[in-house]
Amino acid sequence: MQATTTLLIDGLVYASYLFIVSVGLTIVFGVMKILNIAHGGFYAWGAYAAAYSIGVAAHFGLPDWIGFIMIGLSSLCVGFIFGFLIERLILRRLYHHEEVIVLLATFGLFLVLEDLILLVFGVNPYFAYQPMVYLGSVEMGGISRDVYSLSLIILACVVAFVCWYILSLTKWGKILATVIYDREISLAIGINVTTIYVWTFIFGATLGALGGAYIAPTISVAPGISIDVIVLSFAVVVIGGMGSIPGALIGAAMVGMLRAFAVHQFPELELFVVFAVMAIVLMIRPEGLFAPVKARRI
Amino acid sequence: MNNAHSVLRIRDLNKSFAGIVAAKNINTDIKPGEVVGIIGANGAGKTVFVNMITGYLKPTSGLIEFEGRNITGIEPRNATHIGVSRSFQISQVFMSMTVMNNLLVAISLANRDSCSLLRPLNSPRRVRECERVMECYQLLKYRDQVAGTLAQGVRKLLDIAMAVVSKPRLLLLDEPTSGVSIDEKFDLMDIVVNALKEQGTAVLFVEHDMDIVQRYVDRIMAFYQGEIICDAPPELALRDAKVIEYVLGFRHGTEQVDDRPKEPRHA
Amino acid sequence: MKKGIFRSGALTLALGAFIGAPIVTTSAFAEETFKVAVVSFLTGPAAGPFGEPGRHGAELLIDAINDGTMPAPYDSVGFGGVQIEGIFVDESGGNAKQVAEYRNLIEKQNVDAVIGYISSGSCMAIAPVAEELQTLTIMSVCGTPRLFEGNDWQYTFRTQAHAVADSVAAALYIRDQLGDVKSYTGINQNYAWGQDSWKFFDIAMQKLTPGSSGSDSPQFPKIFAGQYGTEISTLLLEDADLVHSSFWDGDIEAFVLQASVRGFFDKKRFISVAGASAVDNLGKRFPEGTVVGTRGEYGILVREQEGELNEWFIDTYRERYGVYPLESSYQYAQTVLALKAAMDKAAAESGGTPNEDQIIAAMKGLEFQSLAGNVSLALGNGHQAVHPIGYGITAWDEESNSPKLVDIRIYPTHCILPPVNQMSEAWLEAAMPGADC
Amino acid sequence: MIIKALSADRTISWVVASFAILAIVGLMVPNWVLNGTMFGLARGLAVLGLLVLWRTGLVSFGHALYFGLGAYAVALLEKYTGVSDVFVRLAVALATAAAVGFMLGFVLRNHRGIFFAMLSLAFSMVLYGVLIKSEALGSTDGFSVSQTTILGWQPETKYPLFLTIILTGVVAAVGMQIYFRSALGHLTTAVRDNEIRVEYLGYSVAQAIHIKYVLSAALTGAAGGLFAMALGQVDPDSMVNWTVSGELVFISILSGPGSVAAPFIGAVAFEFLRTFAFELAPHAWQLIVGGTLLGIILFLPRGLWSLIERLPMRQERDRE
Repeated sequence: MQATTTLLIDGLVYASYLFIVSVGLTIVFGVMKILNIAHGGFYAWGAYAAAYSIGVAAHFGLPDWIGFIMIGLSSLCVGFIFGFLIERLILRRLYHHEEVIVLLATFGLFLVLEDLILLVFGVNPYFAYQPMVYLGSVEMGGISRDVYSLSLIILACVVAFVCWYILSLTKWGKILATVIYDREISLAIGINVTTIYVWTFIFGATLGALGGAYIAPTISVAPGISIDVIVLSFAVVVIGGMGSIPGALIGAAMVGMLRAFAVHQFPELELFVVFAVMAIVLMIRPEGLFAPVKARRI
Repeated sequence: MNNAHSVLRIRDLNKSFAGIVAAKNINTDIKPGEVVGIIGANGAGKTVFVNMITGYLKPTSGLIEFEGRNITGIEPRNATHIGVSRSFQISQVFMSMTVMNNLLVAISLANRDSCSLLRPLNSPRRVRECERVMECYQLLKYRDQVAGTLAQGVRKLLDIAMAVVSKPRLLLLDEPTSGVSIDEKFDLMDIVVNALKEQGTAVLFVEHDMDIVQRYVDRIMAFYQGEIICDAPPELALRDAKVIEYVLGFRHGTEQVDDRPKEPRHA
Repeated sequence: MKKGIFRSGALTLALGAFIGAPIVTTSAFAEETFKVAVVSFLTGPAAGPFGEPGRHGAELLIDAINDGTMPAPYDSVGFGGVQIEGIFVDESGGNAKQVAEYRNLIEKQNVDAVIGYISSGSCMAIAPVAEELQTLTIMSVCGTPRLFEGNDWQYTFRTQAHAVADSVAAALYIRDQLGDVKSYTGINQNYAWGQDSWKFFDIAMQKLTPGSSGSDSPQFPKIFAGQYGTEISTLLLEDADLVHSSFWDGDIEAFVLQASVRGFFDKKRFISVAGASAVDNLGKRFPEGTVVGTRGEYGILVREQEGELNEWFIDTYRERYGVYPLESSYQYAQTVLALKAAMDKAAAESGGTPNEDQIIAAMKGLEFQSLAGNVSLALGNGHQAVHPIGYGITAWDEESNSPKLVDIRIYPTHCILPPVNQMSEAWLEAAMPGADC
Repeated sequence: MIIKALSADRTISWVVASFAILAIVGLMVPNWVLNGTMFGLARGLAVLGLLVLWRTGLVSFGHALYFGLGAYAVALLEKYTGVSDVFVRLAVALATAAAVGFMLGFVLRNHRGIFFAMLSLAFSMVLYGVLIKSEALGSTDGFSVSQTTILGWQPETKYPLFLTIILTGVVAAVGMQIYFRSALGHLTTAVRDNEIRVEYLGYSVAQAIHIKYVLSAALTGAAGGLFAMALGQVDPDSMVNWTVSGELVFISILSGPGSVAAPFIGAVAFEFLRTFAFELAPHAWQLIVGGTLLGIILFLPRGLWSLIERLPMRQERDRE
């Protein structure tokens, strides 16, 4: 019983983390049809910016809770600056290319973002534990948990709610739905697709940066942190269905639970299960478990 | 084998998509060398009919026999093997290859000698055959032009030429003149029909332009809501009351306005 | 000296135009200096806690010896009279990249010897290539005993005792200092070092504290995984009193931070075999009462120890880099000292500038004084070092506002390592004959 | 007769001649150049494998699977049977990759575009997940690969291995050139251009893709095996992780699809570029690679080879 509870909570925490990281990826794919490897770069930049600014805040003796503001500010800055620049300067020139070629372009971007981190932040790891320490721990299911990790679940819920709200209940959501459905039709009926793309990409980038920034206090922020993350979030997005937000939710839950189960029961299968599930889903239902099936036009 | 005189024999063919009936109790026979025109308004089930014969769609029920052999639900490539070919409403050619290479690929596949690895695609024998086809379809002057840069009419011709190199006994042409300018339409059809007459191929073609239909077909099948409402020689069919009401409407005699997209969206 | 079939003739064909220029430049080979590549992690999670301090340790000693400013017995100028030119190379990027880089160092950059290497993975991968390219290579930090057991390398040496010593010393310390451990589990990285550390620790515990029982499901996360939430949960769920870990690099710091927030260290005794760097780097965040080792007489363990060499090292290091030398600083410095001792010896014997064979001959079975203790290359046919290893318990020194180790115990070599010509695992399984400690 | 027919093809004679020159140059260069060239040519072979798929319009983002399989086949063969003969090693690497490719081909032949890329990625990450976590397969460390022997003879230098790689490269390049110009080979472009038409011409697209996939897997597996022999080490992060797949795709974009020689030129250029970049700017290496990738996609969509094609002596039809 205790083991089950622990497993569930571990899985949920990890799933929340994965959801926050991958939801931006899925939104960008849904709207712009770009499977964005550079999302990993946003994640890493978010983590570094947060760790750095939290460190600076601590250096000046500011209280620990300032860290949360730093996390928010870092993800917004990274998301807006990189999201805007990359969409405007690079992706815009690539919209007429095949999806796979754009995927490769984002791989190039990913590499560039990785090395920019080395050049800007150096090679040494950063620690930004203040927010995690600030929230302390709580007894759950017989073992103690850090509240910070549990707060990931809440953050994931907030992110999911915001996405749902924007897409379902606002004018923006309706416009987005049209753009997702057919780019040319949206252009024809006077929707400014260019603006939509910029904002979508900034939104996605901000979410990626938020994932990195929020996780930063619990890890040592070091070069290369995004290499494993990006491929895991690919798995999440692909399992749920590329472009589907509920899909990302389910995908994250599946991967999170599977991984927690594996670590507890069969540690050597930890990575294997995730990608095996990804492969199986792609074999059976390439569009993912939750993507709407589109008829192929000929 | 009492139907040996029919190339194609169709009995009680039905097709429905999620409750919408696209083909309903279709019965017909096509004789060798016969040229049959299929007419009907958009959505009448013409293309569905063609797609079923060549195996792109599987009928819900019914029988399709080709030269006495049941080909219901056959794979398109197997249909080609046994002698049923087709062209497309939107020409399906290899856009990045030259006209010559388009035809060479088609010829090598038709001759089923594509597995010979040592022989280059443009082996002298294939090239000779290819040139003969190009001459026949008046494509020689476009020989080294990339297909993507061809004018609509030429591309249509190439599309049809590629379909006939396998020397089919039955050829289905889905709107051979759609997207072709008015002046080119008759030239195109002249080339095609003359070429096919030589081979004695039975042709089934979907067409909107009644002038074309009248001029080239032996027989007309008129479709309405998935059903054949008339199956008769052109002079009779075009005077048929149902055909006039449901197919020709008041537009008979005027130019067709084709409102469908000319090009696939994502070619 | 190098084995390339090499002619600076007309290389204008095909590739020639592309790579011709550098070939000509590398042909100018200077004999006066001895070129030594120092390999350590300069990027990635291991750079801060291990790579950079290690590099600094080597750099400091090479400079001091070249200038002749070290205290006795290393006060002579140069290495056997030769100046060493150190070039510093990154160890990150995986074993395959390291092997490629190693070949490049020897064959392109004409390096005379290579020292360093922190990860056991790198060491295992490099040794066969060192043999193939016949280049003196001295490992500084890596710990897997497999390096010399079952292999008879001619060109590879290691100035650091291997994981068996760390593990046995850990078990001895637990027996002597903690006494009451009934059960234990572990979290170790999923490669040679982590796997070996746990295996030997487990056997040593069974032999030394027969009343205790080891876990059958210890955790082996991937190296540099960075997030240990789920692993911490599993460890907390286990009944074990004590958790063993051979984590090093950024992983130990991340683990300690994540675990301490969850009160892990209040519930479990924790023994960290190689985590001393984190004690300095995390300061007050590192939990007090943790058993910590430095894999030798290095770093925080000997910070208060007297002795001319040690004091000189700590002072000069702090003066130059502004921080205390960490364990890897000592380990890399120790390798430089071994090279100095061997080259001096070889120079004395040959009466001139020693060549590679003479240095290797002098290196075999070498005994030398390190910064805070003595080291002898006694195992592995004279290629593998033995030296004492100590553990202590972390505490906070209010006075100096810095961490320190208390209850330090240092175990002599015969207690923690098998005698010559015995395989570690067999020796451990036989309850460590000859080690009455 | 056959030889005469083959030598009539200009690409083939050029490829054979350049590799022959390279084999002679190999006798005269220092070891590091020999090594770099071996790594480059081995990678080039893998990229040639990707090129087969690329001409069909498919981009595999998981070819590290076959590269890694080839490399690990060599390492495990030695570990469990002690065999170190170059031909056995090469054959085992190639066969392992081809066999796995054949099985996975049944699934992958039904996928296109981004789904093909993602499914390949998933398969390669499954192998990565298995390797990284299992001690018997070396986990993160991998294995050392001992020096290669040739029919029981242990050569003193790397040159015989270099020659083997050259020979494999020549055979593969010439074989692929013959394949590409055959009717079956032109089907690659045909399938990319229009699958429906291929089906209606009477050929199974799935089968065509399957054949190409197995070919591609076999080439990449052989490449992995040769690479492991040249390097003397295998490990999951530098042979199986997704970044390796990305690197291979990067080289194929760099080289361009224009010729069977392009992958080798691209890969060798990449290898030496990397060697120098690591020395000069170790922290900006990925920046250079990533920037180049972007630049090529934006400004040189048909790769380095298109620069060669533009030379006045090679004025061929070029549609872009």
